[in-house]
Amino acid sequence: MTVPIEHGFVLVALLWAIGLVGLLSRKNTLFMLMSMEIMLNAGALAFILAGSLWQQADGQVIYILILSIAAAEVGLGLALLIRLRQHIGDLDIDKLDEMKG
Amino acid sequence: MNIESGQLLFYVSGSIAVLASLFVVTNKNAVHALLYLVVSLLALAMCFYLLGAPFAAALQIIVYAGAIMVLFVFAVMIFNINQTDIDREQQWLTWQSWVGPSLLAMILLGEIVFVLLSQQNWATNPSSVTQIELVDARAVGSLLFGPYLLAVEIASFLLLAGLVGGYHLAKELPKKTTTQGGSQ
Amino acid sequence: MVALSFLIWLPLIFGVFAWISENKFKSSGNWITLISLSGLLIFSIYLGINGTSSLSWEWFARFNIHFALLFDGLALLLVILTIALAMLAVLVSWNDIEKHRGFFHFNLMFSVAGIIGVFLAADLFLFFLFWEVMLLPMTALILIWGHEGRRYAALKFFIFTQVSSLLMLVAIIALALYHQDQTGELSFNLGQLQQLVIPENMQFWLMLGFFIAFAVKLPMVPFHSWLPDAHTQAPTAGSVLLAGILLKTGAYGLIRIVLPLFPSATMEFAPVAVTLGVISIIYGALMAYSQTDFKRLVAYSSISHMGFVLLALFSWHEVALQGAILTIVAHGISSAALFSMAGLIQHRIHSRELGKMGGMWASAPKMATVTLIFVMAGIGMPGMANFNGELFTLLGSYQQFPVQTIVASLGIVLSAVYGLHLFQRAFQGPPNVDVVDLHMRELVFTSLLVVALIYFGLQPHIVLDLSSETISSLMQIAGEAHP
Amino acid sequence: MSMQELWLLLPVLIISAGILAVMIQASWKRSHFIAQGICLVTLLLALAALIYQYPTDVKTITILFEYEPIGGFFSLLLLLVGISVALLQGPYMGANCKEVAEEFYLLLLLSCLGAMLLVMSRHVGSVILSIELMSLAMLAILAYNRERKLALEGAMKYLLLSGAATSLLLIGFALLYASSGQMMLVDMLQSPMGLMAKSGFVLVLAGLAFKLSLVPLHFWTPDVYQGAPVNSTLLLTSLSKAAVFALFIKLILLVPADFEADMIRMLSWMAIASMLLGNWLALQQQSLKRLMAYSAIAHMGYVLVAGVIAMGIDHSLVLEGVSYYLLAYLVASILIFAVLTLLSRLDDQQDVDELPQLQGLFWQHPWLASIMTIAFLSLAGMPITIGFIGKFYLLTLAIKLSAWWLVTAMLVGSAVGLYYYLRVIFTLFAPAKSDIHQASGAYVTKIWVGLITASLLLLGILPGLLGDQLRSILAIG
Repeated sequence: MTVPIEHGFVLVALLWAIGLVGLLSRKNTLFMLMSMEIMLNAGALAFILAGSLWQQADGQVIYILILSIAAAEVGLGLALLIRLRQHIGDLDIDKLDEMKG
Repeated sequence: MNIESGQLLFYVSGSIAVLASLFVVTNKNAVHALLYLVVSLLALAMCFYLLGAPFAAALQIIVYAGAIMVLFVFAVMIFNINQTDIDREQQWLTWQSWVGPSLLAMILLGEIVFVLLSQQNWATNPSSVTQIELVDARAVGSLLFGPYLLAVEIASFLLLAGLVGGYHLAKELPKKTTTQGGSQ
Repeated sequence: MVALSFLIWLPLIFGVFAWISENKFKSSGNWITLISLSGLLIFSIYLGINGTSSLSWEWFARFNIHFALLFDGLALLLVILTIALAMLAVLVSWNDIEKHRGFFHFNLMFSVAGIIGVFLAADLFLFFLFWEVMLLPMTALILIWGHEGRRYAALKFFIFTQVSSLLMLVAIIALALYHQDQTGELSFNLGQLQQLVIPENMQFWLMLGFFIAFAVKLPMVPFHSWLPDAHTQAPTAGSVLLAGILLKTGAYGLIRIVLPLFPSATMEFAPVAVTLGVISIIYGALMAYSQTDFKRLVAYSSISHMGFVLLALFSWHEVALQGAILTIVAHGISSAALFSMAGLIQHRIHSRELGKMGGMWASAPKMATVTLIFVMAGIGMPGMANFNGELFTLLGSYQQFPVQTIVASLGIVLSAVYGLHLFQRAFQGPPNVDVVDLHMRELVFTSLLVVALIYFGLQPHIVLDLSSETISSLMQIAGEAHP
Repeated sequence: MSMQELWLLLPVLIISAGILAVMIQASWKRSHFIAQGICLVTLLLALAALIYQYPTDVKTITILFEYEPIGGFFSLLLLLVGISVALLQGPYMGANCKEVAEEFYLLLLLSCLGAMLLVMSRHVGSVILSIELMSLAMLAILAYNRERKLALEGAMKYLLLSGAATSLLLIGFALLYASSGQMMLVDMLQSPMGLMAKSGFVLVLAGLAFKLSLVPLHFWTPDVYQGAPVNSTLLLTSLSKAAVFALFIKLILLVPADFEADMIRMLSWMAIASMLLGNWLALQQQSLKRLMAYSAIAHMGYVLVAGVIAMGIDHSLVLEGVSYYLLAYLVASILIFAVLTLLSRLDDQQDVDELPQLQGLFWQHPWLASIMTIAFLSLAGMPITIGFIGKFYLLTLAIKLSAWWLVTAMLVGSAVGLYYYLRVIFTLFAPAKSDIHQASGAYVTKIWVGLITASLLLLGILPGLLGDQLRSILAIG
């Protein structure tokens, strides 16, 4: 099978952009966390792509490492969410936002 | 495997991933969004497989779509997101709130696509088409526990950090609090 | 010569000592500072008698920076002036300072150390270091013990001088790097840098960097606006130090660095600088006349007098240079004297407004007499120190810039107007307030000041002898620049 | 992996052992004192090990790490920060704090581990892992007091945005990998670069610039700084900045020649924008933490100047300048936050942070106020402090290269910076208000803070002590 590597990276870019839009436009922190997951996933895909381009296992190794990063981030993020939920009652980032930008 | 069909499959699953991600971002209901996220991850797993990375594909399904998503589901259960949350989110999801970020992302996307499709991209590997060959779990494993051994150790510390941090943040506050934090 | 560096360390050490001791025994700080300053005075004169001495220690080898000091006649003159005026500052604020007296003495001694450092430094890096360091205690003096608008005044004072000195830092580094280009070695040593032949264009920009820093300190007219605030808001001791010595560091920098390092650039720049000097003279005098605040009036008169120094220095004429140095010394004494009178009056009537004074001759004749003498000195009465300075300045610069000099001489007339105006408003007319006359301590130091003013007025050659070496070397440089 | 390589990892191994020790201790008997003790002993042992086997040339440890003099110097700085934070946490938590203490030291050690590994990294895998280890452990520290809403909020912001930055970093590295087939930083950047690889490199730098809070990726900084407990802010402003900058400069120095001009242009603008914007926005801040956040943006801009110059000329002075400046910045930050920490309590809803709360501090706590004054003067670059020498290095570099734009931006930035630093100092010396500030601190903490202050002054007054040696410490030609 052949896939032009550019097309693969277009997919990465699309996913990353969708994630960014979600991160910037959603108000609910849970959705922002999901958007961030999509972005990290785009990064993971990029390494798989590059790895398969060079026929090396290194890409997949990095993928596994990214997996552990994502797991740790999600764990921390959700823990924070639980704590925030207790403080505020819901997850609206605007209610969080009492600090001036 | 037929070359044409493999390529076709890649595009199809890629599109599914993109569509599902779009639904994640635009959905009002957290549980629905999560389901779409799982679909997106699964579609990517398919892509991994087609790119000759079956081990990564398996991990994507087991760890990502499985374990990490379960975390999310638990969180959603704890939050018990109700109709008022959904209604409020609905108010926010007017088109105005999308214009700015979407425009921004479109510009970025345009730039990246332009870069990708323009000439003289690859300096060392002029053939920009890849002949996919399988890189199996054995190769990954021997690399991971060979030269990358230290990375595995660090990853374990990373997970430890996630664990300790998550534990500390999520556990109950000590009982003897007199002034309630947050006050709302 | 190791002893030379003691001139810098000792004030610091005694300052700390006074701080600690004041906290234990009230008003012991006054005595410690006073005695240690007189010790320093004797010590510096002792060092000075043996002629020029110098010292150079390796300090920051990576950049070839040395802890280099040079103690020649000019430095001796200014160090003596510094210490003497610091003693005046202590005497005049003997009972003035109510809070944090120990810390006050520490700051006073700290600034003395910094100022002496500026006068002694023979390495530009070191010079810059002291230049900045002397700011800190002076700012603290204004900020903590100043009058009502002290915060604003201290901020303005600090930022004006700091920002301008950043330009000087750039010029210093550029100069050192140019030395490296030419000789392969970085150097911040003044003596070595004087050997450099710097191309015209570059000389101009480097000179400008230094000039702005010194012009702000001097102060020259577009950069003067910090001075009235700082002088007015500072406590009396601070005003004495500011007007008496700190302004002179600007003039000193011009003499020590700008003129010898960039002779041809300064000669080209001279018409501009001289014109600005003349503008300062006239502007300062006019502004002084329109003030109703005693200290503010004296502050503006300082701008006017320092304009003479600028005029003299950029004339590149031997007589004018002598006049500049005479003016530096004379103005140091007379303005410090006037500020201490302002302090004494404010201590008595809690105001600096001329409107609230008036007719004080009746209740305080001694004070009135002394003030009259100081005012006379300030307006350049013959026989007093200032007269010589201004006369020499005008004589010398007339040879080079006749038009500007004629305009500048108007400044003398104006100074008579505002000086007498000051005296009249404060001491003559119907008695407005009753004040206590000078008592013993005050009488002693004011009469010492009177003696000094008259002595230097009649015997200017002491000052001239001490500075002759510097002036002749400057004239030699001038001759080489325009053979 | 040979024994030789393991031996070179000794400082890192010591910290790992310390992490395990704290965990075991916490499961056996909960005690703040013991946990702090273990943490300090660990960091001091690591410091001793680092000094003992200080590298004199580059040694590689598997494909992932390398041990080299500049990295060694940065590791020293990181350990210094770690020790300071560990010492300050004791008084900050106080005797009867509601919050548990052990996890803090665990997370602190983890984030020090991440930072030290990051400095040693020479491979994509180790870079992303260690940078995340450092950030995630730090994230939990930022939200350590779970009762402070602002802290949780700041941490959430940091998590989301730094996740986005990490994804940028990942895609950038993937692009570089795709175009070169190499994962080692050196090989990756020294193989010929196409447009793809170049954009990948820019993405990587953008991801790192986010962590360094360089303009235009600085926007998260003030909120996160203000929200976090003050001791955690110290960690964020010193540890992560120093470690990430070590990587940043490593990457910059590897830029291939044909890409240099573009990079210099891009980074110059970033540096200028950071210096000007950071200082400008700091002007009106009432909160010291926000002020320090903007000042951090500005100072990262200053250090970037050296980075830009490093590409322009191949000169050893650059690395010396960067090291000295970062040292100066870290020391001053440690001291400022140390004073705030000693005045604050983790238990309270808020730290002592607003300017009015510090009014007249000098008359109540002369030592604390003096330390803070000296630290701010150092940040402002006044002589006789280490900050001046740092600035002197950078100015010398910029003038040497005739980078007049950078010089001008540095001067304008310094002038503006002077104003707001001075504003803080003036507040400290203003007449005291009636409320008394509580201050506390064990003797060890006081002695440590005193030592750092002394070194700030000593290295400012006798810059040769370090400056003359730096060349050989960093082992540059």
